[in-house]
Amino acid sequence: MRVEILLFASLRDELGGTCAVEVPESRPGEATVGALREAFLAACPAAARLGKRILVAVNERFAGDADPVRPGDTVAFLPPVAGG
Amino acid sequence: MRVEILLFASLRDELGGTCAVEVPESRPGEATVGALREAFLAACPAAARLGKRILVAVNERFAGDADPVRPGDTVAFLPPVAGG
Amino acid sequence: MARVTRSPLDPAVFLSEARRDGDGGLTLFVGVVRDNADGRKVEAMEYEAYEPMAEKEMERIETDLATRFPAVRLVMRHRIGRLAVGEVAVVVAASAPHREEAFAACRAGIEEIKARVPVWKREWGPDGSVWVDPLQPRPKHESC
Amino acid sequence: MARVTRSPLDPAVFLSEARRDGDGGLTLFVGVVRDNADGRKVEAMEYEAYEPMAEKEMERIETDLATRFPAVRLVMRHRIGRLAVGEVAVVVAASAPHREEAFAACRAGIEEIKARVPVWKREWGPDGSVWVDPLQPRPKHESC
Repeated sequence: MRVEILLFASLRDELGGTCAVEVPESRPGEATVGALREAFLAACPAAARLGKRILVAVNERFAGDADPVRPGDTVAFLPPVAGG
Repeated sequence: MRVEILLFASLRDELGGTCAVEVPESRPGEATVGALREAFLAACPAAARLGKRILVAVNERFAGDADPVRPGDTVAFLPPVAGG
Repeated sequence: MARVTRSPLDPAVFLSEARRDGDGGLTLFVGVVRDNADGRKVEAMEYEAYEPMAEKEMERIETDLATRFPAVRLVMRHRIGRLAVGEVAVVVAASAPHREEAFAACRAGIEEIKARVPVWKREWGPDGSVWVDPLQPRPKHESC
Repeated sequence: MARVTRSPLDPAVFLSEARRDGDGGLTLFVGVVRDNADGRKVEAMEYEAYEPMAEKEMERIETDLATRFPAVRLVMRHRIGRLAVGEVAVVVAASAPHREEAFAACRAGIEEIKARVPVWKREWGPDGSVWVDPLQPRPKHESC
Protein backbone atom coordinates (compact mmCIF):
# COMPACT_ATOMS: atom_id res chain seq x y z
CA MET A 1 0.00 0.00 0.00
CA ARG A 2 0.98 3.61 -0.52
CA VAL A 3 1.26 5.88 2.55
CA GLU A 4 1.71 9.64 2.55
CA ILE A 5 3.98 10.86 5.35
CA LEU A 6 4.12 14.34 6.91
CA LEU A 7 7.63 15.57 7.67
CA PHE A 8 8.82 18.24 10.12
CA ALA A 9 11.83 20.32 11.06
CA SER A 10 15.14 18.94 9.69
CA LEU A 11 13.37 16.09 7.84
CA ARG A 12 11.13 18.60 6.08
CA ASP A 13 14.09 20.80 5.20
CA GLU A 14 15.81 17.81 3.61
CA LEU A 15 12.89 16.00 2.01
CA GLY A 16 10.00 18.43 1.71
CA GLY A 17 6.82 18.66 3.73
CA THR A 18 5.44 15.28 2.65
CA CYS A 19 6.64 12.16 0.92
CA ALA A 20 4.80 9.09 -0.32
CA VAL A 21 6.17 5.60 0.36
CA GLU A 22 5.15 2.17 -0.92
CA VAL A 23 5.06 -0.31 1.98
CA PRO A 24 4.30 -4.06 1.99
CA GLU A 25 1.07 -4.94 3.81
CA SER A 26 1.27 -7.15 6.88
CA ARG A 27 -2.32 -8.16 6.17
CA PRO A 28 -4.87 -6.82 3.72
CA GLY A 29 -5.25 -3.02 4.09
CA GLU A 30 -2.71 -2.79 6.92
CA ALA A 31 1.04 -2.28 7.33
CA THR A 32 3.14 -1.94 10.47
CA VAL A 33 4.87 1.24 11.56
CA GLY A 34 8.14 -0.71 11.55
CA ALA A 35 7.73 -1.74 7.90
CA LEU A 36 6.84 1.84 7.00
CA ARG A 37 9.92 3.14 8.76
CA GLU A 38 12.11 0.66 6.81
CA ALA A 39 10.49 1.57 3.52
CA PHE A 40 10.93 5.27 4.28
CA LEU A 41 14.64 4.89 5.12
CA ALA A 42 15.19 2.87 1.95
CA ALA A 43 13.40 5.47 -0.19
CA CYS A 44 15.06 8.49 1.50
CA PRO A 45 18.72 7.78 2.29
CA ALA A 46 19.07 11.39 3.51
CA ALA A 47 17.08 10.37 6.59
CA ALA A 48 19.50 7.59 7.51
CA ARG A 49 21.41 9.89 9.86
CA LEU A 50 18.41 9.77 12.22
CA GLY A 51 17.56 6.08 11.62
CA LYS A 52 15.72 4.58 14.58
CA ARG A 53 15.66 7.96 16.30
CA ILE A 54 12.89 9.08 13.96
CA LEU A 55 9.63 9.15 15.92
CA VAL A 56 6.43 8.06 14.22
CA ALA A 57 3.02 9.54 14.91
CA VAL A 58 -0.18 7.92 13.67
CA ASN A 59 -3.29 10.06 13.96
CA GLU A 60 -1.37 12.61 16.06
CA ARG A 61 -0.23 10.11 18.67
CA PHE A 62 3.17 8.42 19.03
CA ALA A 63 3.18 4.87 17.61
CA GLY A 64 5.55 1.94 18.09
CA ASP A 65 6.96 -0.29 15.35
CA ALA A 66 4.32 -2.97 15.96
CA ASP A 67 1.39 -0.56 15.64
CA PRO A 68 -0.74 -0.71 12.47
CA VAL A 69 -1.06 1.89 9.73
CA ARG A 70 -4.24 1.80 7.66
CA PRO A 71 -5.44 3.78 4.67
CA GLY A 72 -6.78 7.15 5.82
CA ASP A 73 -4.50 7.36 8.87
CA THR A 74 -2.52 10.57 9.29
CA VAL A 75 1.13 9.54 9.49
CA ALA A 76 4.01 11.83 10.48
CA PHE A 77 7.74 11.19 10.79
CA LEU A 78 9.37 13.38 13.41
CA PRO A 79 13.00 14.11 14.27
CA PRO A 80 13.79 13.79 17.99
CA VAL A 81 11.79 16.51 19.74
CA ALA A 82 13.62 19.52 21.17
CA GLY A 83 11.07 21.83 22.74
CA GLY A 84 11.43 24.01 25.81
CA MET B 1 24.10 41.21 85.19
CA ARG B 2 20.87 42.66 83.87
CA VAL B 3 19.91 41.97 80.25
CA GLU B 4 17.08 43.55 78.30
CA ILE B 5 15.38 41.15 75.90
CA LEU B 6 13.34 42.00 72.79
CA LEU B 7 10.25 39.83 72.32
CA PHE B 8 8.26 39.05 69.18
CA ALA B 9 4.99 37.55 67.99
CA SER B 10 3.27 35.36 70.61
CA LEU B 11 5.95 36.12 73.24
CA ARG B 12 5.40 39.85 72.76
CA ASP B 13 1.64 39.42 73.00
CA GLU B 14 2.02 37.60 76.29
CA LEU B 15 4.88 39.53 77.90
CA GLY B 16 5.20 42.87 76.13
CA GLY B 17 7.78 44.05 73.62
CA THR B 18 10.72 43.85 76.01
CA CYS B 19 11.54 42.37 79.38
CA ALA B 20 14.57 42.72 81.60
CA VAL B 21 16.10 39.68 83.29
CA GLU B 22 18.78 39.31 85.94
CA VAL B 23 21.23 36.56 84.95
CA PRO B 24 24.28 35.15 86.80
CA GLU B 25 27.57 35.93 85.06
CA SER B 26 29.68 33.03 83.81
CA ARG B 27 32.67 35.34 84.15
CA PRO B 28 32.93 39.07 84.79
CA GLY B 29 30.78 41.04 82.32
CA GLU B 30 29.56 37.92 80.51
CA ALA B 31 26.68 35.43 80.76
CA THR B 32 25.78 32.51 78.54
CA VAL B 33 22.72 32.35 76.31
CA GLY B 34 21.75 29.14 78.15
CA ALA B 35 21.81 30.86 81.55
CA LEU B 36 19.81 33.77 80.14
CA ARG B 37 17.21 31.39 78.72
CA GLU B 38 16.85 29.71 82.13
CA ALA B 39 16.56 33.02 83.94
CA PHE B 40 13.96 34.18 81.42
CA LEU B 41 11.84 31.04 81.80
CA ALA B 42 12.01 31.33 85.60
CA ALA B 43 10.98 35.00 85.48
CA CYS B 44 8.25 34.50 82.87
CA PRO B 45 6.35 31.26 83.48
CA ALA B 46 4.00 32.19 80.63
CA ALA B 47 6.84 31.37 78.23
CA ALA B 48 7.24 27.84 79.56
CA ARG B 49 4.96 26.45 76.87
CA LEU B 50 7.74 27.17 74.31
CA GLY B 51 10.65 26.21 76.62
CA LYS B 52 13.67 25.09 74.61
CA ARG B 53 11.88 25.91 71.36
CA ILE B 54 12.50 29.61 71.99
CA LEU B 55 15.20 30.81 69.60
CA VAL B 56 17.74 33.32 70.83
CA ALA B 57 19.32 36.01 68.67
CA VAL B 58 22.33 38.02 69.80
CA ASN B 59 23.13 41.05 67.67
CA GLU B 60 20.62 39.91 65.02
CA ARG B 61 22.13 36.47 64.56
CA PHE B 62 20.98 33.12 65.98
CA ALA B 63 22.98 32.10 69.05
CA GLY B 64 23.42 28.76 70.82
CA ASP B 65 23.23 28.14 74.57
CA ALA B 66 27.04 28.24 74.91
CA ASP B 67 27.38 31.62 73.20
CA PRO B 68 28.17 34.67 75.35
CA VAL B 69 25.97 37.68 76.07
CA ARG B 70 27.74 40.90 77.05
CA PRO B 71 26.50 44.33 78.09
CA GLY B 72 25.51 46.31 75.02
CA ASP B 73 24.51 43.23 72.99
CA THR B 74 21.10 43.29 71.35
CA VAL B 75 19.28 40.19 72.59
CA ALA B 76 15.98 38.88 71.22
CA PHE B 77 13.88 35.87 72.20
CA LEU B 78 11.93 34.47 69.27
CA PRO B 79 9.11 31.92 69.03
CA PRO B 80 9.70 29.23 66.39
CA VAL B 81 9.71 31.02 63.03
CA ALA B 82 6.77 30.55 60.70
CA GLY B 83 7.40 32.61 57.57
CA GLY B 84 6.44 31.82 54.02
CA MET C 1 -6.27 29.76 24.90
CA ALA C 2 -4.28 27.36 22.75
CA ARG C 3 -1.49 25.54 24.55
CA VAL C 4 0.83 26.03 21.58
CA THR C 5 0.81 29.59 20.37
CA ARG C 6 2.63 32.21 18.31
CA SER C 7 1.75 34.96 20.81
CA PRO C 8 4.23 36.13 23.47
CA LEU C 9 3.80 34.35 26.81
CA ASP C 10 3.37 36.35 30.00
CA PRO C 11 4.26 33.96 32.85
CA ALA C 12 2.38 35.95 35.50
CA VAL C 13 -0.91 35.34 33.69
CA PHE C 14 -0.52 31.58 34.00
CA LEU C 15 0.30 31.76 37.69
CA SER C 16 -2.96 33.62 38.30
CA GLU C 17 -4.81 31.18 36.08
CA ALA C 18 -3.49 28.19 38.05
CA ARG C 19 -4.18 29.54 41.56
CA ARG C 20 -7.27 28.60 43.57
CA ASP C 21 -8.14 30.04 46.98
CA GLY C 22 -7.18 26.81 48.71
CA ASP C 23 -3.64 26.95 47.32
CA GLY C 24 -0.63 28.16 49.30
CA GLY C 25 2.26 27.13 47.04
CA LEU C 26 2.72 28.16 43.42
CA THR C 27 5.67 27.14 41.32
CA LEU C 28 6.56 28.40 37.89
CA PHE C 29 9.08 27.24 35.33
CA VAL C 30 9.96 29.60 32.50
CA GLY C 31 12.21 28.48 29.65
CA VAL C 32 13.77 31.41 27.81
CA VAL C 33 16.10 31.76 24.86
CA ARG C 34 19.67 32.23 25.98
CA ASP C 35 22.52 33.93 24.20
CA ASN C 36 24.81 30.93 23.80
CA ALA C 37 24.96 27.17 23.20
CA ASP C 38 28.11 25.05 23.33
CA GLY C 39 30.13 28.25 23.21
CA ARG C 40 28.34 29.43 20.06
CA LYS C 41 26.68 32.84 20.10
CA VAL C 42 22.89 32.55 19.73
CA GLU C 43 20.87 35.44 18.33
CA ALA C 44 17.45 33.81 18.09
CA MET C 45 15.65 30.49 18.29
CA GLU C 46 13.02 29.51 15.78
CA TYR C 47 10.49 27.07 17.23
CA GLU C 48 8.39 24.84 15.01
CA ALA C 49 5.65 22.42 16.07
CA TYR C 50 3.53 19.70 14.56
CA GLU C 51 0.77 21.92 15.84
CA PRO C 52 -2.35 19.74 16.12
CA MET C 53 -0.35 16.90 17.67
CA ALA C 54 1.58 19.24 19.98
CA GLU C 55 -1.73 20.63 21.30
CA LYS C 56 -3.00 17.11 21.95
CA GLU C 57 0.25 15.98 23.54
CA MET C 58 0.18 18.96 25.92
CA GLU C 59 -3.38 18.00 26.84
CA ARG C 60 -2.35 14.38 27.37
CA ILE C 61 0.50 15.49 29.66
CA GLU C 62 -1.98 17.55 31.69
CA THR C 63 -4.26 14.55 32.01
CA ASP C 64 -1.38 12.26 33.04
CA LEU C 65 -0.10 14.74 35.62
CA ALA C 66 -3.57 15.34 37.03
CA THR C 67 -3.57 11.64 37.90
CA ARG C 68 -0.05 11.71 39.36
CA PHE C 69 -0.61 14.99 41.25
CA PRO C 70 -4.33 15.21 42.01
CA ALA C 71 -3.98 18.25 44.30
CA VAL C 72 -2.18 20.34 41.69
CA ARG C 73 -3.60 22.64 39.05
CA LEU C 74 -1.23 22.89 36.11
CA VAL C 75 -1.16 25.41 33.27
CA MET C 76 1.34 24.85 30.46
CA ARG C 77 2.07 26.81 27.30
CA HIS C 78 4.63 26.53 24.51
CA ARG C 79 5.38 29.33 22.15
CA ILE C 80 6.46 28.81 18.55
CA GLY C 81 7.94 31.14 15.92
CA ARG C 82 11.15 33.14 16.02
CA LEU C 83 12.17 34.24 19.54
CA ALA C 84 14.94 36.64 20.51
CA VAL C 85 17.29 36.13 23.48
CA GLY C 86 15.32 36.50 26.72
CA GLU C 87 11.95 35.73 25.16
CA VAL C 88 9.81 33.08 26.84
CA ALA C 89 9.55 29.77 24.97
CA VAL C 90 7.73 27.65 27.53
CA VAL C 91 5.83 28.17 30.77
CA VAL C 92 4.71 25.61 33.34
CA ALA C 93 2.69 26.96 36.26
CA ALA C 94 1.70 24.63 39.11
CA SER C 95 -0.53 25.59 42.00
CA ALA C 96 -1.24 23.41 45.02
CA PRO C 97 -2.18 23.59 48.68
CA HIS C 98 1.45 22.75 49.57
CA ARG C 99 4.75 23.59 47.97
CA GLU C 100 6.11 20.02 47.72
CA GLU C 101 3.42 19.00 45.25
CA ALA C 102 3.71 22.25 43.32
CA PHE C 103 7.46 21.79 42.86
CA ALA C 104 7.13 18.13 41.88
CA ALA C 105 4.36 18.72 39.35
CA CYS C 106 6.07 21.75 37.82
CA ARG C 107 9.29 19.80 37.35
CA ALA C 108 7.43 16.83 35.89
CA GLY C 109 5.56 19.16 33.53
CA ILE C 110 8.66 20.61 31.90
CA GLU C 111 10.34 17.18 31.71
CA GLU C 112 7.31 15.71 29.95
CA ILE C 113 7.10 18.64 27.54
CA LYS C 114 10.74 18.25 26.60
CA ALA C 115 10.37 14.49 26.19
CA ARG C 116 7.04 14.25 24.36
CA VAL C 117 5.76 17.39 22.69
CA PRO C 118 6.57 17.55 18.95
CA VAL C 119 8.39 20.87 18.92
CA TRP C 120 11.78 21.57 17.33
CA LYS C 121 14.06 24.54 17.40
CA ARG C 122 16.48 26.02 14.95
CA GLU C 123 19.33 27.98 16.47
CA TRP C 124 20.24 31.22 14.67
CA GLY C 125 23.69 32.75 15.12
CA PRO C 126 26.27 34.81 13.26
CA ASP C 127 27.08 31.82 11.00
CA GLY C 128 23.51 30.95 10.00
CA SER C 129 21.19 28.36 11.48
CA VAL C 130 21.18 24.76 12.69
CA TRP C 131 18.45 22.46 14.00
CA VAL C 132 19.03 21.57 17.64
CA ASP C 133 19.51 17.83 18.18
CA PRO C 134 18.72 16.99 21.81
CA LEU C 135 21.01 13.95 21.74
CA GLN C 136 23.94 15.74 20.14
CA PRO C 137 26.72 15.80 22.72
CA ARG C 138 26.44 19.29 24.20
CA PRO C 139 29.06 18.97 26.92
CA LYS C 140 28.22 21.87 29.20
CA HIS C 141 25.19 23.55 27.72
CA GLU C 142 22.00 21.66 27.20
CA SER C 143 18.96 23.69 26.26
CA CYS C 144 17.21 25.53 29.10
CA MET D 1 14.64 47.16 47.44
CA ALA D 2 14.38 45.76 50.94
CA ARG D 3 14.12 41.98 51.12
CA VAL D 4 11.44 42.26 53.81
CA THR D 5 8.76 44.74 52.86
CA ARG D 6 5.22 45.95 53.54
CA SER D 7 4.58 46.59 49.83
CA PRO D 8 2.72 44.10 47.63
CA LEU D 9 5.03 41.68 45.80
CA ASP D 10 4.76 41.27 42.02
CA PRO D 11 6.45 37.92 41.23
CA ALA D 12 7.05 38.78 37.55
CA VAL D 13 9.32 41.66 38.56
CA PHE D 14 11.66 39.34 40.43
CA LEU D 15 11.85 36.88 37.54
CA SER D 16 13.04 39.69 35.26
CA GLU D 17 15.43 40.89 37.94
CA ALA D 18 16.99 37.43 38.26
CA ARG D 19 17.41 36.68 34.52
CA ARG D 20 20.68 37.23 32.67
CA ASP D 21 21.12 36.70 28.92
CA GLY D 22 23.06 33.49 29.48
CA ASP D 23 20.16 31.92 31.40
CA GLY D 24 17.72 29.44 29.86
CA GLY D 25 15.85 28.19 32.95
CA LEU D 26 13.96 30.34 35.43
CA THR D 27 12.08 28.97 38.40
CA LEU D 28 9.79 30.84 40.70
CA PHE D 29 8.19 29.94 43.99
CA VAL D 30 5.30 32.06 45.23
CA GLY D 31 3.80 31.51 48.68
CA VAL D 32 0.29 32.92 48.96
CA VAL D 33 -2.30 33.10 51.70
CA ARG D 34 -4.83 30.32 51.41
CA ASP D 35 -8.40 30.22 52.60
CA ASN D 36 -8.09 27.37 55.08
CA ALA D 37 -5.81 25.67 57.62
CA ASP D 38 -6.57 22.40 59.41
CA GLY D 39 -10.15 22.73 58.23
CA ARG D 40 -10.47 26.22 59.73
CA LYS D 41 -11.57 29.05 57.48
CA VAL D 42 -8.83 31.66 57.04
CA GLU D 43 -9.70 35.24 56.13
CA ALA D 44 -6.27 36.85 56.38
CA MET D 45 -2.73 36.27 57.59
CA GLU D 46 -0.85 38.90 59.52
CA TYR D 47 2.92 38.60 59.06
CA GLU D 48 5.33 40.08 61.55
CA ALA D 49 9.13 40.13 61.35
CA TYR D 50 12.06 41.00 63.56
CA GLU D 51 12.82 43.30 60.67
CA PRO D 52 16.53 44.15 60.89
CA MET D 53 17.44 40.53 61.64
CA ALA D 54 15.09 39.17 58.95
CA GLU D 55 16.79 41.40 56.36
CA LYS D 56 20.19 40.13 57.43
CA GLU D 57 19.07 36.51 57.52
CA MET D 58 17.70 36.79 53.97
CA GLU D 59 21.07 38.22 52.90
CA ARG D 60 22.90 35.40 54.67
CA ILE D 61 20.73 32.83 52.89
CA GLU D 62 21.55 34.45 49.54
CA THR D 63 25.26 34.31 50.36
CA ASP D 64 25.04 30.65 51.43
CA LEU D 65 23.09 29.66 48.31
CA ALA D 66 25.45 31.56 46.02
CA THR D 67 28.15 29.21 47.30
CA ARG D 68 26.01 26.09 46.92
CA PHE D 69 24.65 27.11 43.49
CA PRO D 70 27.27 29.31 41.85
CA ALA D 71 25.53 29.36 38.45
CA VAL D 72 22.24 30.62 39.86
CA ARG D 73 21.03 34.16 40.41
CA LEU D 74 18.51 34.27 43.22
CA VAL D 75 16.07 37.02 44.18
CA MET D 76 14.02 36.56 47.37
CA ARG D 77 11.44 38.76 49.06
CA HIS D 78 9.15 38.38 52.07
CA ARG D 79 6.16 40.57 52.64
CA ILE D 80 4.89 41.50 56.09
CA GLY D 81 1.66 43.09 57.29
CA ARG D 82 -1.91 41.89 56.92
CA LEU D 83 -2.52 39.86 53.73
CA ALA D 84 -5.83 38.68 52.30
CA VAL D 85 -6.41 35.25 50.73
CA GLY D 86 -4.49 35.04 47.45
CA GLU D 87 -1.99 37.76 48.32
CA VAL D 88 1.70 36.96 47.89
CA ALA D 89 3.65 36.48 51.12
CA VAL D 90 6.97 35.24 49.76
CA VAL D 91 8.74 35.05 46.41
CA VAL D 92 11.87 33.13 45.44
CA ALA D 93 13.07 33.60 41.87
CA ALA D 94 16.02 31.56 40.58
CA SER D 95 17.61 31.99 37.18
CA ALA D 96 20.32 29.74 35.74
CA PRO D 97 21.74 28.50 32.46
CA HIS D 98 19.99 25.13 33.06
CA ARG D 99 16.74 24.20 34.70
CA GLU D 100 18.14 21.61 37.14
CA GLU D 101 20.10 24.24 39.06
CA ALA D 102 17.24 26.74 38.93
CA PHE D 103 14.81 24.22 40.46
CA ALA D 104 17.28 23.12 43.15
CA ALA D 105 18.21 26.65 44.20
CA CYS D 106 14.59 27.85 44.22
CA ARG D 107 13.55 24.95 46.43
CA ALA D 108 16.51 25.48 48.75
CA GLY D 109 15.66 29.19 48.95
CA ILE D 110 12.13 28.70 50.24
CA GLU D 111 13.21 25.92 52.64
CA GLU D 112 15.90 28.17 54.13
CA ILE D 113 13.48 31.09 54.46
CA LYS D 114 10.97 28.93 56.30
CA ALA D 115 13.66 27.49 58.57
CA ARG D 116 15.69 30.60 59.40
CA VAL D 117 14.06 33.95 58.76
CA PRO D 118 12.47 35.50 61.87
CA VAL D 119 8.96 35.97 60.53
CA TRP D 120 5.74 34.89 62.23
CA LYS D 121 2.15 34.81 61.12
CA ARG D 122 -1.13 35.24 62.88
CA GLU D 123 -4.07 33.50 61.28
CA TRP D 124 -7.31 35.49 61.18
CA GLY D 125 -10.64 33.69 60.82
CA PRO D 126 -14.28 33.99 61.84
CA ASP D 127 -13.39 33.14 65.47
CA GLY D 128 -10.57 35.64 65.90
CA SER D 129 -6.84 35.11 65.55
CA VAL D 130 -4.12 32.63 66.50
CA TRP D 131 -0.34 32.61 66.02
CA VAL D 132 0.74 29.81 63.70
CA ASP D 133 3.03 27.31 65.38
CA PRO D 134 5.05 25.45 62.75
CA LEU D 135 5.48 22.40 65.00
CA GLN D 136 1.86 22.18 66.00
CA PRO D 137 0.48 18.96 64.53
CA ARG D 138 -1.29 20.12 61.35
CA PRO D 139 -2.25 16.72 59.96
CA LYS D 140 -2.99 17.52 56.35
CA HIS D 141 -2.41 21.23 55.97
CA GLU D 142 0.96 22.72 56.66
CA SER D 143 1.44 26.31 55.64
CA CYS D 144 2.11 27.01 51.97
